[in-house]
Amino acid sequence: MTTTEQPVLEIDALSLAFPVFKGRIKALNGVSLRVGKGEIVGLVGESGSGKSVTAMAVLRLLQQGSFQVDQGTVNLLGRDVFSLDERALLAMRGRDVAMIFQEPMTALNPTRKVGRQLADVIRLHQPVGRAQALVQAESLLRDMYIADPADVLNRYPFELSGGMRQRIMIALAFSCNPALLIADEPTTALDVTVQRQVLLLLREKARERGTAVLFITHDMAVVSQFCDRVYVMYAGAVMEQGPTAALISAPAHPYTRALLRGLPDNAQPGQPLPAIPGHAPDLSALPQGCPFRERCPSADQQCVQRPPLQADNGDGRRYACWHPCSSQVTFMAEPV
Amino acid sequence: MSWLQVVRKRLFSLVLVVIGVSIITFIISHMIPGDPARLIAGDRATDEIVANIRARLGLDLPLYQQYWRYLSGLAHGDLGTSIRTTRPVLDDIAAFFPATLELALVALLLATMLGIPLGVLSAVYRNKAVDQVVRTISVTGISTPAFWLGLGLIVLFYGKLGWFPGGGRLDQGMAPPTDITGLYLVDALLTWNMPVFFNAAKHLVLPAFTLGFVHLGVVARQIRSAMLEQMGEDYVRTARAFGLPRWVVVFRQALPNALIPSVTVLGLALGDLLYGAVLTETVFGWPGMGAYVVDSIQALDFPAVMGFAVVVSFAYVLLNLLVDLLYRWIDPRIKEVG
Amino acid sequence: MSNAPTALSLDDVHVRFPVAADWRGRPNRYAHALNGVTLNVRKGETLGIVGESGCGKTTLANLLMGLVKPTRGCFDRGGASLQIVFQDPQSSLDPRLPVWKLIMEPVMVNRRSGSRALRAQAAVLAQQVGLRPEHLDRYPHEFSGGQRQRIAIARALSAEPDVIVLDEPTSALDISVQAQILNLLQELRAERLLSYVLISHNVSVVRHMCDRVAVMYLGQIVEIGAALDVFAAPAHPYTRLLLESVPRIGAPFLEGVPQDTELPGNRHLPQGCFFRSRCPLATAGCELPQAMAEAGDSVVGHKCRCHVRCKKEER
Amino acid sequence: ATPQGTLVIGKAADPQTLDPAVTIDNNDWTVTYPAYQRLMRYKQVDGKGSTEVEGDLAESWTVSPDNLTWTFKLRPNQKFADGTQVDAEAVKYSFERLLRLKQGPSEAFPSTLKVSAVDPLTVQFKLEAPFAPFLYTLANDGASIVNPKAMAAHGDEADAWLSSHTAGSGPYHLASWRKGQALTLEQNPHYGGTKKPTLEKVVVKIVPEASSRRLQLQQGDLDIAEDMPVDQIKALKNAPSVKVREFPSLRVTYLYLNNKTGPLKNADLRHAVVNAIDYKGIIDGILLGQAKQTRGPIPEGMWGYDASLPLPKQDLDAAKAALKRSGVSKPTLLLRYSTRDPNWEPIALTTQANLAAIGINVKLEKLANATLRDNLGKGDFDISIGNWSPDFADPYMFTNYWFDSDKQGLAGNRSFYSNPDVDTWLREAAQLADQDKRAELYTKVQQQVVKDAAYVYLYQKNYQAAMRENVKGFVFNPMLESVFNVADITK
Amino acid sequence: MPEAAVEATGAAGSWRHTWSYFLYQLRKSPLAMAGLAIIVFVCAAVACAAWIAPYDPDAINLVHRLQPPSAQHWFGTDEVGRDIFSRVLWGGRQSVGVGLFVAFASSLVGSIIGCFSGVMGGRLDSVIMRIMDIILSVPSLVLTMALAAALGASLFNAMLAITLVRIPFYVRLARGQALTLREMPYVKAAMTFGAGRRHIVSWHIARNALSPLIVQATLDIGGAILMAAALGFIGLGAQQPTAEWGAMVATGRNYFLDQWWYAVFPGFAILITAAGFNLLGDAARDMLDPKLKAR
Ligand SMILES: Nc1ncnc2c1ncn2[C@@H]1O[C@H](COP(=O)(O)OP(=O)(O)OP(=O)(O)O)[C@@H](O)[C@H]1O
Ligand SMILES: Nc1ncnc2c1ncn2[C@@H]1O[C@H](COP(=O)(O)OP(=O)(O)OP(=O)(O)O)[C@@H](O)[C@H]1O
Ligand SMILES: [Mg+2]
Ligand SMILES: [Mg+2]
Repeated sequence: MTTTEQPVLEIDALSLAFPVFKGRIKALNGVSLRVGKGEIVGLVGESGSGKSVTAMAVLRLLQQGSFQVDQGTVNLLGRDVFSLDERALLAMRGRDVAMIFQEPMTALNPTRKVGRQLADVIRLHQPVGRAQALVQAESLLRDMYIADPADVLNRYPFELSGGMRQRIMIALAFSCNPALLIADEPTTALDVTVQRQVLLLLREKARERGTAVLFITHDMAVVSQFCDRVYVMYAGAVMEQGPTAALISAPAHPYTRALLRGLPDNAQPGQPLPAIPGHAPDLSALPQGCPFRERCPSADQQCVQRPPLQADNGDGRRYACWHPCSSQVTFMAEPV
Repeated sequence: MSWLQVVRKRLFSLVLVVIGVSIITFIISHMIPGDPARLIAGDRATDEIVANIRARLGLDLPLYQQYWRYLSGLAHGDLGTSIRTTRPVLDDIAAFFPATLELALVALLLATMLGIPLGVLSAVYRNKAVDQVVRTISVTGISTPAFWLGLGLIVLFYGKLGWFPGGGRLDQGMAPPTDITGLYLVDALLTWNMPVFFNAAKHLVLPAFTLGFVHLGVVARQIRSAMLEQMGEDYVRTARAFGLPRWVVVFRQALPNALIPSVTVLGLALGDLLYGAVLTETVFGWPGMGAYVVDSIQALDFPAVMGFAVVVSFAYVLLNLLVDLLYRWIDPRIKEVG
Repeated sequence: MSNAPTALSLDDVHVRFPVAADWRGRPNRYAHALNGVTLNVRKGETLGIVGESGCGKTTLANLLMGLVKPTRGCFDRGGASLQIVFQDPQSSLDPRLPVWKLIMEPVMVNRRSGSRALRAQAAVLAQQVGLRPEHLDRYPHEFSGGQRQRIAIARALSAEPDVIVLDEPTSALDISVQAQILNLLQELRAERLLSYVLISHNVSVVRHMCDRVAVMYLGQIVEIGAALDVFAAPAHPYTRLLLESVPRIGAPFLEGVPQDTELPGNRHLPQGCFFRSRCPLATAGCELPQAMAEAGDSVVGHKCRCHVRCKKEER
Repeated sequence: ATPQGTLVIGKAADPQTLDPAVTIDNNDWTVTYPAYQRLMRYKQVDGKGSTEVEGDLAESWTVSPDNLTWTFKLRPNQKFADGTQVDAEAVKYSFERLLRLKQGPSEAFPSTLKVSAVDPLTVQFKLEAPFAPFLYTLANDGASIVNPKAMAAHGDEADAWLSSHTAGSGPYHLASWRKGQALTLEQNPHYGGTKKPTLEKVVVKIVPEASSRRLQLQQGDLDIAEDMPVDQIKALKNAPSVKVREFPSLRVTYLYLNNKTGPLKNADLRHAVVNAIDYKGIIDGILLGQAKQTRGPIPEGMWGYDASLPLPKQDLDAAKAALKRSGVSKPTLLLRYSTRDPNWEPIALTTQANLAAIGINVKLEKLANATLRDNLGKGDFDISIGNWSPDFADPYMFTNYWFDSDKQGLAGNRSFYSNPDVDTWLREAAQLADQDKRAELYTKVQQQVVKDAAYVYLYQKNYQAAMRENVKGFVFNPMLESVFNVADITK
Repeated sequence: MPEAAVEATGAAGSWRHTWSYFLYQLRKSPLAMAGLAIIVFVCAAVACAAWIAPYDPDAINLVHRLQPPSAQHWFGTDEVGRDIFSRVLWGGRQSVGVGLFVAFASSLVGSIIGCFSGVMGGRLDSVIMRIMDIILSVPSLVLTMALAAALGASLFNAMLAITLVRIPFYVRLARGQALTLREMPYVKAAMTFGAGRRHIVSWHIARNALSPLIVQATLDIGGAILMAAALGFIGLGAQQPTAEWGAMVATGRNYFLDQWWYAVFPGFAILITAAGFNLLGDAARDMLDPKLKAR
């Protein structure tokens, strides 16, 4: 991965909060992230760590007035998202950047036929007539390995299975050949057998068209099999980043490490799992310094100071920790 | 369920409701103290005359027999004879109903045409000045006593300004249009009688506004909350994420879906309008069922009151059926259930 | 373990739900949620049940808890007392009750003893599941998901059950909390000699926790056996497909051609083997209903529902 | 503005029924009276209505010496609206129908009345007992002559049909009735009366709100506004192009005191009430002076009126004294009323306040009119308010009805007054033909009942009609409130 | 659901929490504040009528009838010379009282029936619901009028009539709540403990169904005031000399052309009061409805 090239997406030290009843929820606390051209980047983290907020911030989809940006910038294809005007932003959405969401059930308009929804988006960004748009939509669906696209176009979303709906969302996303696709937990609601098919599809199409993907999930295993590079988030901040294989096989941040060790896949059946004590911090009352401090086995005085996202030597990895783990932990899958 | 089954189920419950309504109104109207026979007979009537009248009306029979007579009449579409006017109740209602219906429909039209955009605006600009203004209007509508508003409008627009007529459905000397539906506006259009159309429309303005204003509040409130709900849905986020402009999202995506739950509410509200007309009618001297039923209650005219209740309940259930069918038609999801 | 006494047994249990009715309200279409489940739960064991969405796992749990009645077949509780922990800790706790009442609810339903004694008991339970005494008077919304699940577990424990049914106990939780809860469950089982019926679609969790597993497909158990045997050598083609699809850390990148996969519906049950339409091994004989039989690897207690993969038994 | 040749009368409510044998309501008579003719009619004297009667359909009549047989000669060439001749059979038919239906109006006629057609233009009535006011009752709306042919055309439905149509020989007939909106009367082309009416059409427009009626009158959308409250009248008096006409009427307003049950059984307590009422305040304050105080039961303008009776007036000392005499301490009286007449409520409030001043507590109860009637009939009240206007021009209406112990209750004696002497005098007067002798008896009756404080006599209200200035020829007849002599009116 | 989201709905938790959340929301919404201010103002004025009112509301004075508003009579006088300002103040007791009573009584009775029906289910449930359907399909104003007429004209009877007519709404609402709650996992859980209906209703359903019912009741107060006024307007309601807003407007309408103040002031009082309760109810509903929560 060359870093000299202009990245598709670059988020720099983004901090963002939601003012609510009794205080502010600091959802993002200095997130920095970049997605290069054609790259598949994973964003993992536990629930509430700010993954979706990051994604939504990129497209400025958060409800206006409900949030405050404290600092940082989002740079999309070389343009500053927060200073774009409404029209330019609308033009970018869907054409340059597409997004798919977790719940395929609700992400499509329940009372509009699939074909019309696809045509709506196609016509929005391309100067074609409705009939032409429907033809495009049909071939798009065929591309997504949907057996009977003409029939599917004529159906309502609720008449389709979850996997099918997610394929349609993917078709929608690729309809204008975007440079970046943000996929917010696209397979969490799906069954494993279906998930596998959807992931295969997503990967194939992204590679085929050179689309960069920001893939959000909380499933480490999916990341390990799907992404080129990975960012690990915790409490609204990036804890660690790096190429997938390296990061998974030798996590530097205690949090990443603990997370991986706590997975039942990596443990002896029946034996206690090395769990992380405690629970995620309250975002409206974040402690000083490293947010993981209170649950970290190697925390000490220095951790009251917030660690910067520092570079490791050479292999493109960075982590935000004063006391990174050095030892190599190898996670191996048992043979099936 | 196919729509045929829905219809069948509804018709079945229609019978139940009509019987139930007739029982309730029968009991209540017979609880009202006072002797209608004496009322007809007049001040100085002798007991003999009163007894004679009572016998003619069947009021001397035991209650259950009276009810049975009523019910068997009902089965033949006979609502009995009005005590007060000595005419068949059905005829009386047929004479008054179109006026009420016309008023209610125009008010409904007014309320929805204004209420929907207001509700949408209010939802889109939630908690902004627009929202506050719309909500103030809608709360004022809901909280205004219709009879009071009507009085004020008459004094202002008829008494002081003379812009609108002060009552009735048509000017004196203007012949009503050929009776096709009983709705003057529709009949005038059908017979292409423009002077009558405009005159009837002019007469409708004040009462329809009075009635519609209250309803407007209900509509705007309902649309606002349905819109807010829809705008929070994921598909709206999807639409925005793919670059659909805000107003396209609002009107093409969210509004149709917000209308679906609102249809039920608004359909039921038409029922409310029908009897909400009662007060408005008294104020405007609108020749509808409102004044008729108020007078009937005061005169202990049981058959008339019961007839009114039965007819309106009937209309109400029928309306519900229509709303149900409409609902199935506009919401593709319904068909899937089952 | 394999010869421990039976705590619960189900014999050819069917459950169907009416989903549509005619105008007189008589049901005329059904969802066939369970279609002949035969199962034993032994004392002290952890039985895992895996399967994809809609295959009837929750229905099975509800059946065990007596929330639904079998439409056919019989279910023998054999005197064991059961408790359940639900998937979503948020909605399985009444938001308007304080923690100690939540925990003691199963007891208070049946017995009116002094609230002080109950509170004391609640404090003990809370401590066992890792809650602090000052939590007792708080309300569920003040807790994190993991803590709520602890409350739910404490509640299940308060009635001192023999068997706890765990319906996806960790799938609403974060990975970092999942481990805590799984550990807690393990500890409690050791302490209290409990049996668990662990229902999950997460194969790793089942593999980690269970002695035996049953794989469900469309309301039937298609394979059952000791966890090691089933995971190491899945017999039924469906089990294989399932295990292959599970993403795993350290495994190579996904490969293959995406296909249009459809899960079967349960409104109209297929003829013969339920898996036939998706099965790579489908051959003649699959159009007949399949019976459970010893799997081909001759391990005791490893059975599956596939005539291709089973030892031919003379019937 | 209203069209030339059309008179538009604004009324508060639709008629209930137009069947003259059924209606007892002046509100209905507005339509029925001009649509039918009767044997007798009220006279006009010097352009003023009078309570005396003259022949209408009857050209002449004779009565047998025993006052039992009345024979009428009909005027020839009188025709119903469909052109049919009015003959003796029609008269017979109408009266037999009236007596057969036995509805309210039949009450004015002896139930044993026999009618026979002697020849086409001669009709004979036979009474079983002498009935002094008989001739007068024939001018009553109930005595309208109905077209038997028109009725026959509707077979079994005839009675129902007649409730919304007219079948008479009067100057006008009902052309259309839009319920709740308007009734249109058109000229009877065959009308055989002496004077041809000039108005082509009479429209009775239903405008329930008094203020709307007033506005419409002011704007010229109505020619006559009926049934206006005093305050609106007062305002209309200053309105341009509107003329308010006032006439002394025979409609009296009075309080019923329950003589039979409850605290007011005690005559002294009744006297206390009579003396406590602020008569002047009621007339000036509530009626704005548009009424005349009455002295006793028979109002001024009706023969038999006794000008020598003292005018009742508020005398709190006398009232307190009477209260003391009664020996009742702190009585509580139930005053029931309805809002049939808008003045009743203020009167009730005034009464309550007046009686409170002498230490009598009054509880007010406003009822639906129908319910109030029921209570009146049962004597279930202490005080109530009523209006009374005569059906025929005879003091009988005010005396026999009010005081005969046979007529207790709704029939007329609403105070449940009972005095054997008074009964004797009243019954004697009803049988006599000699008016002077009757007047004498009625004076005796009046003096006695005032002494007994049977009722509280309040006032006779002026009849007020507000009309456009260009409406000419209106003559008010005290017997015919709400009836307009449309045949004579021009505009 | 992450904690923050729970907090944002305020739908869960202790009453104290709900209350403080309510106040927080109130402060954010000017309309809700206006509603609260109106209610406080009206209630205070009405409660202190005895001290504020310059005249005896029932004292008649035929000489000073129908006086326009002036320094002596702020709102003028009526047709028997009573002070309208005093009568509006005292009349509020009836009107506001009716509103509160009706909302309280109908929601209480309706919820009990509804919960019962929903929890029992089966035959009984369908019978109850059928009856409610029937009552609902009778025109409510007519039913109220007829009932009030049948019971006899008095404010109490009018109140009773309105209450009776409104009960089915609450039955439906409460039954819906009961049915929803019955499906909640925590109720399912209670069933697995062998909990009986009594336990389930008293522990889970009653507590959780309360908030939406309270919101509905608040919204209804305004409606009940209007309904009572309408009855007073038709002449079924408070008895003279007791002041009541609707009846005042009814009498006042006879004088509307020349003595506008007679009908205007009591009518305005109805409007303002009903609006106050509607605004507050709206605010309460908005914040309790999780579907409307900020996203
Ligand atoms: N509109 C909002 N108002 C208030 N708080 C919000 C809002 N949106 C998100 N948050 C809060 O911001 C934090 C981060 O939320 P986010 O949705 O990004 O989490 P996530 O990492 O996507 O979690 P999950 O895996 O559950 O989707 C959470 O604590 C959430 O409650
Ligand atoms: N009450 C019910 N009425 C109708 N159908 C039902 C009902 N409960 C369950 N079902 C149906 O039964 C089938 C099995 O449902 P169940 O909830 O047991 O699946 P599951 O395996 O728990 O799925 P998941 O993994 O999604 O929780 C589903 O198809 C569902 O639609
Ligand atoms: Mg998320
Ligand atoms: Mg489940």
